[in-house]
Amino acid sequence: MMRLFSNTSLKLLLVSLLIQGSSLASAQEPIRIAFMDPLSGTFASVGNSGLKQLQYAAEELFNSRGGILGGRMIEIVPLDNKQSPTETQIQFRRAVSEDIRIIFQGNSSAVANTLNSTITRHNRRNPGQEILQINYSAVDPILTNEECSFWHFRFDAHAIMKLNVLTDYIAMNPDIKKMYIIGQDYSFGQVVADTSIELLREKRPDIEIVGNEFHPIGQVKDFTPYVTKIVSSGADAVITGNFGADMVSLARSIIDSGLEIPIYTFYAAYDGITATLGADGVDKIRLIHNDAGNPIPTQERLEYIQKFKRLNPDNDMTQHRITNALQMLVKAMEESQSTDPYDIALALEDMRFVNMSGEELWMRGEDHQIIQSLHISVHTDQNIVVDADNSGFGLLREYSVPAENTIMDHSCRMQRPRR
Amino acid sequence: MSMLSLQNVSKQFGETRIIRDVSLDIEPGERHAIIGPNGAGKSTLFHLISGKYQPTAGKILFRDNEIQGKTPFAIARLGLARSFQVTNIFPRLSVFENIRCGLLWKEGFGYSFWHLLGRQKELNDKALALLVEIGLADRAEFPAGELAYAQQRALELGIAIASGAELIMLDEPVAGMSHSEAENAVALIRKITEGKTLVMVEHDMNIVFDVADRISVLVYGEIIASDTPAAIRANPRVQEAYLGEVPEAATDTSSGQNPEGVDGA
Amino acid sequence: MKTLAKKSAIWLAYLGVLLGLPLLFDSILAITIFNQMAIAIIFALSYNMLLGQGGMLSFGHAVYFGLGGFMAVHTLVMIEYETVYFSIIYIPLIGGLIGLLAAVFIGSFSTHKAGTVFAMISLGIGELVAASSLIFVSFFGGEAGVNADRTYGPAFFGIEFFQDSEIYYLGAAWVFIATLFMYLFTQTPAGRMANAVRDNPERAEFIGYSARRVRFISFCAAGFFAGIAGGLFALNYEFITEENLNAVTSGRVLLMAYIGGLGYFIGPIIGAVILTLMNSLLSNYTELWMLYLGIMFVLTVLFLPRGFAGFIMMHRTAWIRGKLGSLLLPYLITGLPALVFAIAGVAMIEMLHHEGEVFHFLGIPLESANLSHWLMCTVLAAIAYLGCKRSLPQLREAWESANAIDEAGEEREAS
Amino acid sequence: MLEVFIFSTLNGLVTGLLLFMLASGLTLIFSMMGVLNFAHASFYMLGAYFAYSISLHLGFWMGLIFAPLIVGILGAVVERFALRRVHAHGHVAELVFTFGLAFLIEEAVQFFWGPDTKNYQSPDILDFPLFTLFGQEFSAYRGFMIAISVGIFIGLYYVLTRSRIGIIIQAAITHPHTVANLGHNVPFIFMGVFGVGTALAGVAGVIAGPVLTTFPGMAVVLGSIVFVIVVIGGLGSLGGAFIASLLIGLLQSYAIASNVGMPDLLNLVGLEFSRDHPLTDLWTLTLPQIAPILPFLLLVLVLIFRPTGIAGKREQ
Repeated sequence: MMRLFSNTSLKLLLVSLLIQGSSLASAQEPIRIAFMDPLSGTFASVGNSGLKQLQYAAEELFNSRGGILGGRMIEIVPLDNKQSPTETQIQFRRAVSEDIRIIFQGNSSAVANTLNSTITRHNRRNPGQEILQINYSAVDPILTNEECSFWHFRFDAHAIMKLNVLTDYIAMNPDIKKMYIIGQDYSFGQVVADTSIELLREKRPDIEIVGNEFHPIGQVKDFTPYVTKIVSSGADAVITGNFGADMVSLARSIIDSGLEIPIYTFYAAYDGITATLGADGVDKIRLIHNDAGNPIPTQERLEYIQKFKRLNPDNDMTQHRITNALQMLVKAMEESQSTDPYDIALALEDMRFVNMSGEELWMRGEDHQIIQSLHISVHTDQNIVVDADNSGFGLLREYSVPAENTIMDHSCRMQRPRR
Repeated sequence: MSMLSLQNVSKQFGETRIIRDVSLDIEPGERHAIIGPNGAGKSTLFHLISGKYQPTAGKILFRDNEIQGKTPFAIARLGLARSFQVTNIFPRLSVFENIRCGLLWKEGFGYSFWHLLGRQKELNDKALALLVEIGLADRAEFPAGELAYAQQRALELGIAIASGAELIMLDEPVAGMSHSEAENAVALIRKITEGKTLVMVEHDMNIVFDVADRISVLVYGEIIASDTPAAIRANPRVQEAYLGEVPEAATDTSSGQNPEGVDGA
Repeated sequence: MKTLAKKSAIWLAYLGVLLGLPLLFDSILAITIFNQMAIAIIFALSYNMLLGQGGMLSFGHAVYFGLGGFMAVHTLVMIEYETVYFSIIYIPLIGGLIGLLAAVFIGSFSTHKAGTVFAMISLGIGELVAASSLIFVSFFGGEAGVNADRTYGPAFFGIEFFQDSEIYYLGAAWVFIATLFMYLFTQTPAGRMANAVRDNPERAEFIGYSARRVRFISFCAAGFFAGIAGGLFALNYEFITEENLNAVTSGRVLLMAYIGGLGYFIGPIIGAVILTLMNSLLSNYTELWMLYLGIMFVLTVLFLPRGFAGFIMMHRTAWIRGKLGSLLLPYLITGLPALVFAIAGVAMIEMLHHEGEVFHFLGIPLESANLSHWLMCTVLAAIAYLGCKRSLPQLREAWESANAIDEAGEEREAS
Repeated sequence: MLEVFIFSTLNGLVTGLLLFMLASGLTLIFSMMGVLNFAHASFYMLGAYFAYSISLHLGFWMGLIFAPLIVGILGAVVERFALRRVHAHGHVAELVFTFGLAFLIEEAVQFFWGPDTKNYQSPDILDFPLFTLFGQEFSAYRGFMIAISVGIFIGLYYVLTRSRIGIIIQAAITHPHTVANLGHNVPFIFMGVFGVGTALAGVAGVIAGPVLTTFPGMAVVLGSIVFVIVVIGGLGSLGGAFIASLLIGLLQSYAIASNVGMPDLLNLVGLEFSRDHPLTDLWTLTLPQIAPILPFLLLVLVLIFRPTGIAGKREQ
């Protein structure tokens, strides 16, 4: 092992250490975009799946069609942040070191927040060397509210927007009288709990919140004791923001206890979760998400997904917003005829773009929050054209909200740099 | 004033009475040996005096200070040093460091983290002098754990002496040595305990009768006799107690003396 | 006095390396890695005060690092809002004092015993603090941590610490000071008695020292220096999160100290450098770097129980006797096949990992579906293994002849 | 309220017995070799993963038989070729080695099975509610888990106290030299005990995998808790480990089921704090919130006030 290190890595180390940030843009030089997400460790599968989707989008939509800005290719540079805020700092400096000016990042709001404040500081201290943050998935509301930044663009609806739609949907179901909220004890879990309670009180004052529980992330061995509480509370439905193993364990425990109630959630599909829930979860798990699942709205997108599947049989096209983000980014570059983050940012503001599903997306200029339609889908094996985890199960759309109905106010007071 | 005085000391482990009502006075400058068959409680008695165990009953006075119930380090600070049945040194420190550590408390360094040992010329000279005395000067930089057995025992003695103790207690100082090694060890013991009080446990009767001024015989936790070597030799109770026993044979740990298992091994 | 001059030379060289590194490698990435190393070196050295010098195996040393770091970040925030106002160069000291405070409190009950009991208490405390850090959001900032900006304090001789390279020199100064003081600590009565207590706590008691008190002092010192490392972390990254005081960080520092070599003062420095390089560079070439790290760690424990420093120190006798050269050839003869074996092994692991795709390993395209690639690697590994095994006795022989001691004492004194 | 109590007790029992299956092996190994096996929970995880792979082809029951066997053999190999070697360097080196092994096994599991959650299912034959109480089902599989755990406990007790091999093992723990002098192969006994201990962990993994989800973090989640149990129970004491397992299982279960917290406590004494108070996190703490860290709190308290644990005699 050490042998490998002293051989390949040392050479590469020397090269990378000696690289100076002095590359001048030339027509043929690729446009380098960093993809910074966990590529090793526990969360690697999510990160690697995202990386493949971004690489596919760049290759399929642009590079194979002659590149952009008059023939320049897009090069995706994977940077492994191990889903750790500390490691993100280190990888950010690597990106700076290699003169990369655009960073895609999505997993974990903690990482996104860190990156956001790091980039803000960096850009203030290094005028002319600015970096742009393309957040394709982190949903912490503060990123486009209190902590909004000129250099940050979000291509996913934030948690409160999603919950707004989700509670609308719940409110339409007269059978639900008692709601149980359970989540991981950290900021996202707390946002989900507080917002759900507030919105449900507004929309359906008759719904009783019979439980509001927090448990530590990744520490719970067995969710059965929690399920016991859910059962004894007589809840008709559950809202949870859990992800990963905590999501699977919770759902499995609820299903195992024989409780026949819907579970409303955010992250209960793909990356092994759909396969693990399998037949047990059918018609019980409902997700709020953007970019319509089954039925796929357009032939163009279906073909796009199917080609990806052919190239990556073990991966799914889980996050179409990655493609949206890259398309809008390229559009901004083409419009401004520039790769400078400042010019790109200006072009992205208030951009309207029709994506592959035929939905119109709007990047609101005031807070850099994408506005697009949102959907609620159910975990099932009926009418599934594009499944998840090759399991035959997938997401079927039940309810959609057009973009204009998802708009919410924001509290962003953006500080715009002057040039 | 006696150097060490045990007054009706008893020790029980659960139901087992290891030491029964032992009283003993040791005068300053005396060389006192404690003998007895295996399992008599000799090591336990040592542990009681040095503070490893607390007596169940009775008083232990060291230079008129009551020391029963005190911690080993507090007793050591009063000027009582001991060696162990099993070699007990600091194996990964150098021989020189072993001796220097022994000197530290007496020389008033305490827990200081502001003195640099390399700068303490007086301390280092003392340590070197002691090394010469115990014959290990040429091994000064060796890790103590790499020394030969007899040398380790000599080093252990050296550590005990270094602490400047008035009373030195040796637990089987020549156990496991060859005849010539034992002779050297005895000579060393004589030399470095000059003018101090010595209490020793030893199975080798030749050495005991050679070194000791007075001998106490411990049998089943009781002292059945305490007298000069000549008187002990003539004592019929002692002869009875030792009948069938081969005192020299016992060199390793015997049961009952160390109920919690051997430490530091 | 000769030794004093020799020692001063070593320290001057150390200072020279610290100051000269950024002149040789001045990319932002290089500076980033050096900063990481600086933090890791202090942290690993402080851990060695516990385990290497004091014999206390801790599974929760990150607590002091993290608490120091959190307080340092909060101090930076206070400087920003001018609640307090002083130059940020003293921030690591704040971290150190908090680390010390925490160590005084926790050490007061945890240093009673060494060994398993101490290890378990440290594990329990570590888990407790890590869990609490997620619950007490107002101080620890939840999983997102706490942010600050280091540029608000008064400038230090015109330096405002905008860039990481400026922080590097500040860090280098702190590393030098901390290393020096930690070294000097080993030369004091308290430091020496820590070794003695590690070796034989009972004996230490019988020469007048309370083993518990000795451990407590080492423990506090270790907490203090861990806190300094935490403060430096806060300065470098301008943020800190709970991951910096949880079990992963505690485990990493154990790895660093152990792989580097316990008991040798320089060991943790070596370990910190190796692990930092692996962590920040190897991970860019393979997703499996953690697996390799695990393999390396286990192999180190099995075959190099005294770590890399111990391996280097093994050659001291041969070096003194001027016979190091005679080992070179045997090392090459055994080392080369070992290297080939390792490369072939890694190639196979990577092939397994990259199932169904072509990847480049040392510039050679490999594919798991291609049987001949497997065959090639297997044959290579087998040949290398045999070569290694065949030449090992020769190496051992050479080793013994180089280390054969005619008169042991003589050799030792020559040093 | 009653149904919560009953189900919490049952849940606590399931968890506690599962923990005991791990703790018993760990305790046996500790008694023998004096080393706490940090990687013990990793063998539990391996049990789950092996069983998952076997169950894909041969079904759950074959997994239950063969996975623990494989894990046991693996454990014996680790003891024979690695731990015995490290033993010469002392307890700290052993502890550090098992720590590294735990790290390595987690990475290896991710390497061979990937980082995702695995769809390891309980057998269909046990896929029915054993009984329904107050509208809540208690699955037959959980009943099966209790039965297996209790069965193993009884079996272990019987083997250790009644059988010849058990007596030799007990003797080898306290007097290894004497046993060796009697002509028994003590290193082989050690290897066997390590193998059996890890196989027990394997069994726990096999039966826990379908319920507690099979993913690479499962060892970490359980590992430190098992440590806590062994220490609280008293190092080396099987009886203590049994009590501590149930104690921790029930404690956590009840804590989660409870609804009390600091606000209730403060109301009781008539205090109230606003949400803006700097210590608001403390004033709003609830018992279910801290349930998973209670074992560690207990550990620290026990170690401070009774370092030998509930039933421990042996001092380190």
